[in-house]
Amino acid sequence: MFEEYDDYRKQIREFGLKEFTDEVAAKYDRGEEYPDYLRKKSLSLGIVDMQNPAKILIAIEELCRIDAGLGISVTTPYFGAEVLMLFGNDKQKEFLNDVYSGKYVLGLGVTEASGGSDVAHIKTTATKKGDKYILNGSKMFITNGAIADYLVVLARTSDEDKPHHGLSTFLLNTKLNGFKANKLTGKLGVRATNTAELTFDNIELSSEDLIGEEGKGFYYIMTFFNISRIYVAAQGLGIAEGAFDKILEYVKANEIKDENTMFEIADVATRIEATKELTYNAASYLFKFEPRPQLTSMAKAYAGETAVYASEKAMEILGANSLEENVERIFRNAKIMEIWEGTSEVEKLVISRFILKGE
Amino acid sequence: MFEEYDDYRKQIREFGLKEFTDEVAAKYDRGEEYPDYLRKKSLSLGIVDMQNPAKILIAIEELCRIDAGLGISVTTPYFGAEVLMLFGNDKQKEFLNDVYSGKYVLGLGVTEASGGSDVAHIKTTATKKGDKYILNGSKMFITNGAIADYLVVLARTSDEDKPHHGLSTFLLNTKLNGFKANKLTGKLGVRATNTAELTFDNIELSSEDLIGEEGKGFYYIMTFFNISRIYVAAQGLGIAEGAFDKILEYVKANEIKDENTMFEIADVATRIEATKELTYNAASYLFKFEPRPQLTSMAKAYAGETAVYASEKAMEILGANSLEENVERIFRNAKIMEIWEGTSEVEKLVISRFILKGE
Amino acid sequence: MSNLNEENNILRDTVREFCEKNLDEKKIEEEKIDNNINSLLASQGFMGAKISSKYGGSELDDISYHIILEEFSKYSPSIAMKIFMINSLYLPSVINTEYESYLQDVSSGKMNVSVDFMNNKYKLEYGNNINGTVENILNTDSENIVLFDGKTTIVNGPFKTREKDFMGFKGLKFGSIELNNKYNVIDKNSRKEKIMEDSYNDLSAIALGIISGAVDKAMDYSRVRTVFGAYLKNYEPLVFRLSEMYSKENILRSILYSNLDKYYTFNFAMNSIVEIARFSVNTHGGYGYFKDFGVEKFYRDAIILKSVFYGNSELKQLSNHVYSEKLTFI
Amino acid sequence: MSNLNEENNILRDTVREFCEKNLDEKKIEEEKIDNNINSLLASQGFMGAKISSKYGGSELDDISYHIILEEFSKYSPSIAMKIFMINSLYLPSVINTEYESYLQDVSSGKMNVSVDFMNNKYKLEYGNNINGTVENILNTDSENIVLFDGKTTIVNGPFKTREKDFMGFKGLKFGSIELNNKYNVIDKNSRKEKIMEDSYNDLSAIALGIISGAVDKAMDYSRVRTVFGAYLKNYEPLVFRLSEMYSKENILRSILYSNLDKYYTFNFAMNSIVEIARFSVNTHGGYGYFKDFGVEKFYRDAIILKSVFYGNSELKQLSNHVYSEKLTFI
Repeated sequence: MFEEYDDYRKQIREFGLKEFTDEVAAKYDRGEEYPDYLRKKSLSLGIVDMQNPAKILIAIEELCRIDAGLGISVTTPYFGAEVLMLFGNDKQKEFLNDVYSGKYVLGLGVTEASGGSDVAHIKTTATKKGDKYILNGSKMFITNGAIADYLVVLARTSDEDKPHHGLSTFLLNTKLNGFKANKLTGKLGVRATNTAELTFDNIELSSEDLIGEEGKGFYYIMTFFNISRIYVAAQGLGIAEGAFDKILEYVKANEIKDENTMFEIADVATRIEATKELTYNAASYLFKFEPRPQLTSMAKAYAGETAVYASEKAMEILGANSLEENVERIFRNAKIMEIWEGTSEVEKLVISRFILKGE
Repeated sequence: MFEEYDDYRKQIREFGLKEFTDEVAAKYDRGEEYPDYLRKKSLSLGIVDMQNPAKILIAIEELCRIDAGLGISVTTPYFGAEVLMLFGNDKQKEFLNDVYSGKYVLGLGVTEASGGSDVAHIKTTATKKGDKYILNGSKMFITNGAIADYLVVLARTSDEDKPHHGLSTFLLNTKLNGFKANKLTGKLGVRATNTAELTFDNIELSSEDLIGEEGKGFYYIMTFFNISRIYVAAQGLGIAEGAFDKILEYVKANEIKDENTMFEIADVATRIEATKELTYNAASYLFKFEPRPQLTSMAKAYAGETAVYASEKAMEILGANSLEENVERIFRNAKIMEIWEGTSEVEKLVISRFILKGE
Repeated sequence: MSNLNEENNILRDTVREFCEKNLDEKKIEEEKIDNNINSLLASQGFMGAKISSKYGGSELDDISYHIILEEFSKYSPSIAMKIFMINSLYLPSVINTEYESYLQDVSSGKMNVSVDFMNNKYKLEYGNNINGTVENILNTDSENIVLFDGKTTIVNGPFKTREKDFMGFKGLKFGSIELNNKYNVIDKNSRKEKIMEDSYNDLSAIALGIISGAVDKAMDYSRVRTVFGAYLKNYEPLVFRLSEMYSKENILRSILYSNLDKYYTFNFAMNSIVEIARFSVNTHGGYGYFKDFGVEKFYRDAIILKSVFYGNSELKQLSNHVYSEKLTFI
Repeated sequence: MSNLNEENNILRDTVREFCEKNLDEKKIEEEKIDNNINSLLASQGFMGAKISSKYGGSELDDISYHIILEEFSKYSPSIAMKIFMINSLYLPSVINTEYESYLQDVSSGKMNVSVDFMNNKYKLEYGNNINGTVENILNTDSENIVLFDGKTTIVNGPFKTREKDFMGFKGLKFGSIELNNKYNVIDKNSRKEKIMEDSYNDLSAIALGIISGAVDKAMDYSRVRTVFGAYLKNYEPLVFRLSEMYSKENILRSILYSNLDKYYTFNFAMNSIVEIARFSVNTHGGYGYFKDFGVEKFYRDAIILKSVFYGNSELKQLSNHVYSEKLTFI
């Protein structure tokens, strides 16, 4: 699948191998610093060809295979764009061009400190006042939070009986008064990515900042996650492949031939192959606008577990050699795959719900 | 994948549901009896369309989903045909028509008591004597052994330094003097299939019975297994799907909603989906004559484990209700999937060898 | 094992010798446990292992009882299940009721009994008589059975039974019983839940026997079987896994006999048993799939034990115990 | 725990109180263990836990030593690793050699030492001096180190070191040492293999502490965190898994302190540790990914412990032990 992009894949991999050297990866990992120059460099590759999501998928996979911290940093400044693309007004869609061109960094502000994956119960409010909305509240674990120029933000615009009603999405300019971002440090992995806690203190939003219709925010965000999850699956796949590269490199260099290690190689390889097929297959439905959310959730949950499994296996097989920074970094990067964009637990409920409904 | 056969799939499933009733499945399981009438009935469906291996694959999957004992019984009387098709002479190829038409039951005699998956070290000999070969030795765990009219048999025709040299394949008529089949009973599962221990006591074979060239038997058989493994993967896939059917049936009928069971459903479903994609993907390469043995071995090993995993989960989720004969039979049938046509262990060595060779 | 004394070891040897001398495990699987075997077991005091000496039982302590269950289970899980049903299920069902004197005939092997522990959802229609079907019950050849239906009830035979071929514990007759009998309430409360929870260690002992039997067979086989020109014991992945299973066997034995919290022991036993029995079959290759090798029975009995006795409700009990509170789940 | 007596329990409380009163686990991770902490540990006799009183050590028995390792590890695995290096690795390296008097300064916290246990494949060029690089060594701020290179060798500092940021046991300085020093052979045989095999239970104790810390954090969090309108402890799959992990923790503690065969205990510890630490991170959701919550460190230290100390050679040792023979593998 996606063989037609083999050339593009090669091109991306070459870029990654050239730019994501061990030194660069280590530097931004240690310093917890966002590599903005790599974002700019990468733009020339057409990584964000929104007309061609398959290319995005492949870019994510190949770049995360080399280093997930840098790979995600480079492919995530467009995070949230699908919300605007699908539900935004013409001006907002036009604005996206500035995101794609690299002028602006975008982000998505949904998760809150009290909620985790529980989107329906967010507490941030956008209270209507004349033709304005006054935004108050806070957000947690927001990728690009402290570097984004704009954020797609989910807030409560009215109280309804059902908590997932009454939510709306806005395009927030982070230069506005009342916006504060507190960069969070001390992450286990993907430390080159920027993560922040946000507070909104009486930020004045105009009605033009509203995305789509008022009260439909929950639906927009769920639609978005059903798309974005496939990219998380690709991150997980890439990390697993990167871990496997390290295993093979080590086994070949040290001429390891013992049968137990051969079995481990077969097990990891089989799991990665299954991850790849689950991911590509779910993506192919999604990309022809016939999404099958249970397949996407399967791919995401399985890929997350595969990333962790493969990286742990790399550590174990390499033994003391796993302490080498370029291997242990993979291990540290992998864990988040089971957590963000819906924990594996949430995915499993999605899967079983769809199955019991009768697909 | 293989969506173009959806109608055929439906047709096969209808046949299976009609013929493989719980009563029939239980009867042949309890009695360890081969259901020859089902073999004959099934012929009308074109299950053995050798021009169309995808149909064979689908038939195996769908029939094993309903009952593996009967499903394998009905789809295995052609076992070994590919050896003749690929390497046989014109007369032997012509003979295949009588197999496909149901006139003869075929089987494959490779495994020996001392060897298991170790094909190179078989001890059966076919000693050349004039223009005849004298066959002596024994075979173990031979599917169709006591019902086959003909068997493709592997025997040693010369002693060579390397044990996998000097082996040849023959087409053996089981009516010949010196042939004895001892039906083996007391199998854990797939009890409707026929399994036998064979002894060859000075059986006279003519040089016309030789398949292909003398000394190439090992290569022929390995080529065959690289094909037949995909069908074992389909058996495993079908069994897993059948087990999952029982889980869903039970969960729906009893309105079970607890979260732990929901997670189990998601896990089993994801593993089955991965199995399906691994199997179909490996098959699609194989069927366009671009076999990728490591993908086939992955599919086979993964499918075997999935069959066992899903059937164990069915037992556990159904609890005391799993004692119901139609559920526990699935459990008993599943185990062989990890054993025959190369144990999972052998597959893993194949996989790692191919990977380290650099695919 | 540090917690086992000389006496315990002698008992273990006694059971082992008894099995080897008197029992044919394949015959038991094929022909069921007969009166002959019942009498033999009774004569040695195994049948009434926990029953008071007042009723001719052996009145053994827990450790001794578990040694008996483990050793019988290793040889023939069906025998262990029979002893378990009498001592862990029937005994606490009838004790301190007017029917406890039945224990005399039970411990002497004269009376076959059964208890419905299969989480049956049968419906019993009470009247003067009891009518209805008890599905999936072991020991269909019983003279009386205990049922739980809100209350604890005893029903005397003779019964109209329908035997079924059953995949697990094949030494015991299995099937359904069509009730049209007199019944007596012996406790107006159901004793079932407490009985089941009290039997965790006993079930762990049976599991240990199955595990031990499966590991032994596989290790023995790995020492004699050659494939690809080497003994199985020369193959790393196989030996590593078998050694890890042997480790688990020893851990289970240690925590069972050192009387660790029964919830933990039971969880460990149930999480290990199927995987170990399965791998023992795998180790035997094609031979493992045939009953002649006496290893597939461990796999069958392992899944039955786990499926019937370990599920969501036992995990809930474990969780309540761990959290020291009665948890509610959404 | 049946095998632990009153004295053991007092020791456990002592260590716990010591940690809470004197140590800041986050500061240790960020700023490393300093001389202050060294002195504190020494003053309480922890530094020389197993060292003879002749050299100012506490000369503790195994159970007491393991309690110390477990409790420190639960609070700060780095401290436990430091104590382990001294008592399980350095002590048996220098004992009965002319350098055993070094133990005096070690137990008093005056001398930092290290032992190369990382399975380094470094090449040392011997001459009058020793030249070469020791890669990946913990405690780079040591005054002397023990190396194994066919022999057992001691090398005195000062050393030219290069520190590296290291993902595991962050309280200890880690990096490489450029040797250009005098060396002394203290035993013409390498003591490494025996030392490592003798340390199985000690490592299991460290693992137990990590497991216990990870499970505790997760269970505590499950009691206070709400999501989708309910406490985490009201979600079945999460609670079931945590309860099973708590079971494993208790099993490990039981078999460690009841002195079950160390091979089995070590295998169980190493097969449990990573999974449990990982699930503790998962339980904490996004928060688990940040060091502030003090749970991701268990995951990091868990994988390091397993990767460095448990691999094919340990599985071979287990197998040899189980099979009671030296197996050869194809």
